[in-house]
Amino acid sequence: MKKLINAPEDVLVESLRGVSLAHPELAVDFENHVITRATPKDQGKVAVLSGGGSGHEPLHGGFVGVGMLDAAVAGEVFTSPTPDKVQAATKAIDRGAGVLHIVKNYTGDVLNFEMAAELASMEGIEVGTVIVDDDVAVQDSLYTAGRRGVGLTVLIEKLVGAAAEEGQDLASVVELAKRINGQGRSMGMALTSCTVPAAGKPTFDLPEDQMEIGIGIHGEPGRHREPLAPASDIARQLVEPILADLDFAGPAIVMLNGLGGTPQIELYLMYAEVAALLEKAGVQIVRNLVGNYITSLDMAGCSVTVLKVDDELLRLWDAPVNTPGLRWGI
Amino acid sequence: MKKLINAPEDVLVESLRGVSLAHPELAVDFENHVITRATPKDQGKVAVLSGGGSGHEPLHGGFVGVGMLDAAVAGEVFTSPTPDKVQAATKAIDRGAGVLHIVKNYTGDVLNFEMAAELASMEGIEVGTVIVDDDVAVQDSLYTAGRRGVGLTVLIEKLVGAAAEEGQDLASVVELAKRINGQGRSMGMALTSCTVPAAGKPTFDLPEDQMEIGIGIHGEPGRHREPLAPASDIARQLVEPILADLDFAGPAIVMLNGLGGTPQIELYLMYAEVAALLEKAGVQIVRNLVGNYITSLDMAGCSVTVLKVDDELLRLWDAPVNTPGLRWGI
Amino acid sequence: MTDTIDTKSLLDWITRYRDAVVEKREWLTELDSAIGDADHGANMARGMNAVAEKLDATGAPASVDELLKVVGMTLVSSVGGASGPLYGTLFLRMGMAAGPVTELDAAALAASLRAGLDGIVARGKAEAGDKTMFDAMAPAVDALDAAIAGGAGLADAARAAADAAATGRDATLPLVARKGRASYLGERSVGHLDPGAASTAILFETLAATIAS
Amino acid sequence: MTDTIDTKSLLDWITRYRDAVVEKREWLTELDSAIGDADHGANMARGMNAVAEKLDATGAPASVDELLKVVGMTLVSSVGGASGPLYGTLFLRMGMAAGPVTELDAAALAASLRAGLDGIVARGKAEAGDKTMFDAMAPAVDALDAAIAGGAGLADAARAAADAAATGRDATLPLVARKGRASYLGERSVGHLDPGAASTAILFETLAATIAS
Ligand SMILES: Nc1ncnc2c1ncn2[C@@H]1O[C@H](COP(=O)(O)OP(=O)(O)O)[C@@H](O)[C@H]1O
Ligand SMILES: Nc1ncnc2c1ncn2[C@@H]1O[C@H](COP(=O)(O)OP(=O)(O)O)[C@@H](O)[C@H]1O
Ligand SMILES: [Mg+2]
Ligand SMILES: [Mg+2]
Ligand SMILES: [Mg+2]
Ligand SMILES: [Mg+2]
Repeated sequence: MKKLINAPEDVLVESLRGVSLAHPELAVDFENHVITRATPKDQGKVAVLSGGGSGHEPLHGGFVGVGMLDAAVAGEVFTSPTPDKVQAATKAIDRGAGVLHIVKNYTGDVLNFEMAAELASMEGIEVGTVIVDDDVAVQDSLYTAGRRGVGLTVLIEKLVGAAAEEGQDLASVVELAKRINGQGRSMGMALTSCTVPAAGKPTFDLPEDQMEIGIGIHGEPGRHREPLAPASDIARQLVEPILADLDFAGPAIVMLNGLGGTPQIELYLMYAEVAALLEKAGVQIVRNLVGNYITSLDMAGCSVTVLKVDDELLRLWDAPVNTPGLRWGI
Repeated sequence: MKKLINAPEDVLVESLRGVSLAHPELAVDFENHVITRATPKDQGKVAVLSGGGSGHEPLHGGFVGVGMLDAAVAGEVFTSPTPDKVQAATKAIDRGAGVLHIVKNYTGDVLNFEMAAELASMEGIEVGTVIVDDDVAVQDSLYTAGRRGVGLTVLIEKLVGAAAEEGQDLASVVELAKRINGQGRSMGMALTSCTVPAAGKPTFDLPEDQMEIGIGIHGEPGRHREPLAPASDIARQLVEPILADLDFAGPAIVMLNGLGGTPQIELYLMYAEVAALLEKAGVQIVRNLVGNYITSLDMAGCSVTVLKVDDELLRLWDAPVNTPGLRWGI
Repeated sequence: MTDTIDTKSLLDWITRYRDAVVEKREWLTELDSAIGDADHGANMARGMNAVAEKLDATGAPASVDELLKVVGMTLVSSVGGASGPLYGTLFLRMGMAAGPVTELDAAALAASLRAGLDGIVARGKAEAGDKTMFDAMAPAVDALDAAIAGGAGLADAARAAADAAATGRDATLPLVARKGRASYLGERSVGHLDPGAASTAILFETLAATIAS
Repeated sequence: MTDTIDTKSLLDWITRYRDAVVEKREWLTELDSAIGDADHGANMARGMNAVAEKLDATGAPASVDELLKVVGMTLVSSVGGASGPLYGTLFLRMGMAAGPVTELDAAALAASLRAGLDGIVARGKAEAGDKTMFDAMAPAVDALDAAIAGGAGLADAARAAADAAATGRDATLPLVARKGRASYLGERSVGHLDPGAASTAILFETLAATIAS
């Protein structure tokens, strides 16, 4: 395992130490592994919290700041944070108007955040929850834990963060989050496995001439494995299932996301392929992100997220945001 | 070779296509492989240009925009652009006040930019040049081509871009660039080789238990190879040669840069190690960057850049910048 | 060996379970690598080590419900992932059902475990055959009930439960996962043991061993 | 075979050189992998292919200086890296020295090459023993001069130059690089041929072959 780390068990806290040193505008609670804004938002505004296993940086800690999250709770690598820590963060950021939990749809995340919400409401904090499940690689059926939450999480955090910042109440913010979740979809692929520090070796073997289509962000297996293909073919395999799942004709925000080990030159190349396919299908890309936003440690590969937008969502997207991972208008 | 590409020979142009589609605020000249601002700066201001081989993204194209570069010229992967293309870009961005060329110190870059400057001055465009040579891994002596230009390039592009934006004349901007170059140093290391698309295989072999200290950004060999070590030890090996080369006591800007294949969680962890060592040596880190800014394709590893600053440089650093790779205050 | 299990023995059980999951952590993680995300061993070891540390630091409570509550709360706040809330809920509900006593007879132990199992179902919505820890735990609790109804002593009942848990674990091999991370695999989950069922079988095995000793 | 080289023969030389670097591109890149950045073969092949395309598209100029200028300009604008400006300068200066003629005799060819070599030195500041293309080119031009001074015909002089270039290339093996990318390696550059010296030896070998044919 080749990583810039000391002991595997210290990765989370030592990385948080770097976050804390690099970003004076953020505050880090090392006991609970929580990143908050150093200056809380005004009393009376809904606070927005997200969290999950670590290893997906900049998600979620890199999206804490004005216009986006109020707190991010970091679990161990690929392991949901525990309810007490989510509850501590919830309490820390509540400004009297309730707290939205943005939860990616994995059994562990859902259960831990559910318990945290129970704990918070026992203390009189109103909690709303949105479960993000945008990954079309997994069938949403009675026979699975449902679709996984992946790239759309980034877009929801931005849009809902903007709505909370402008003072929308908890019910509206929850409704907005659910609406966005309903109109966005993602699909990813891997060229290589990731290596979990504690495991010390790649989670799966992917031969030099193979790729995995429909990969999750924890090295979970995808839809299938097949021979390495040109970017144009990969783009097609990512875009088609998204378009098959939902009609995206019209304006959309598109994210071409890197999984951590893929350089920007390749991401731009992929974006060109994906954008061309989407435009051909009548999707009008009005905003985009190309880069590493929700990663899977050192995995090489990428994912595509498409979100149908209207003027209201576009306005929220363009609203100022100032976080380590996304910043504009400020 | 596992890459999100089509044919190796098309990587540069196809990636530029993605840049062009993703960034309406930029304009791409596909014939000359030049990225410029879609809206040029005001007449009478110095224009700032940089460029070099591709594969270091976001450098340089990702730093084109208000407050930073006016143009970036992209060569083939790891190969300096040719003089005619640099000259075309120079001509395109000149606003009557001359153009600064920011050139990394490699024989190829130096020679091609030198010829470009000759061509430009034949057309009556005033060109100033700064050669960036901050890499302490290489001895600057009569017996080498001099120190390589690496991480400091990013900082120079930001600071000098701000000075040009506020209307400083070419002589001042050149002098400023040279002054900054004199007071910044970098050092890098690699966990893995990079793979040049046209070569199709890793440039060098680095066994699973070895790392290369003092690597360049083109997969050039470093100072030496040694067994993989903990982050704290790696940090020491990067920081010590920098401090040995120049007295950095006092305020500084520090960049902990990823080489393309190393995830953010590791970069923050390394930043914590590096910051602790620097602070102990009396360096007061007043600003920082932690992320992928000047990469080496898919290489895993990192580099440290330290720049001594005064109030004037700090003011220029904090000035608004709006580029794909660096953005604040706008 | 008596026909009740007191707080001290429950503590012994917890300790044995800790030792066993720490010893078998790599196997549990191997199982989770095949159909999950390669952390079940690490999760359970981290959780049970936290439980042991907690009990060491604060001393073991004297009453059954307090002890089980500490175990449950510590698991909830140290494991994360799916298994943290589920195992945590098991112990929390067991404690609530047991009440402020210092020992449990066979029937009370069975009722307590039944309550814990119900808690897991309430949280995770697993049904029989979904290829989860439920598929080892439900047969174990059923076997405990049946043995007691048939007049068996605590030791024999616990042994029956452990055997049923092991059988239930093995029966997950051919199942298609329908809950948790393994469900993403669909048919590809066939042919692998469920890691949570495996850790549950260990839980009942150590219970039987504790009572037998 | 005459004792001058005309534009048509120069074009033949250029074509032979293109064919040879394309054929040997992998070897040149191998050499550059060891002490550089693994692109010298790709650079030279890209450049000479561009030259061939350019001459195909626009037709070869009739005068020596125009032909060499097109070659030089095309190399400058298609290669990049260190070798682009250096080889480009070689041909540009050769053309300037040759002037608007349609053939060169031995002395004129030697003078033209000398001017090109001087141009390379003016650009790259290489000295003898720095382990660069200079170390193959300077002995070749010297040998050409010496052969002519000794009364040799063009063919024999060109052959002497090619042999001297090859000897110069081989002599770069034990040198420590002091210019270009290989200089970063210091002592570690010893034991490897310089890629630019290797492509220069090919340049003179194809010149000799052209004149001999
Ligand atoms: N909904 C559920 N109900 C009951 N048990 C479940 C459920 N989801 C998952 N599990 C159990 O949890 C185990 C996985 O635990 P673990 O690996 O620690 O958590 P995670 O899946 O979050 O990584 C599975 O093997 C399964 O037995
Ligand atoms: N200053 C110099 N003077 C003469 N030749 C040089 C100089 N620097 C480099 N070279 C030559 O250039 C060759 C490398 O060319 P190439 O690999 O195409 O460019 P780059 O080094 O930019 O990748 C070297 O082998 C050497 O012969
Ligand atoms: Mg997990
Ligand atoms: Mg090169
Ligand atoms: Mg797991
Ligand atoms: Mg080279």
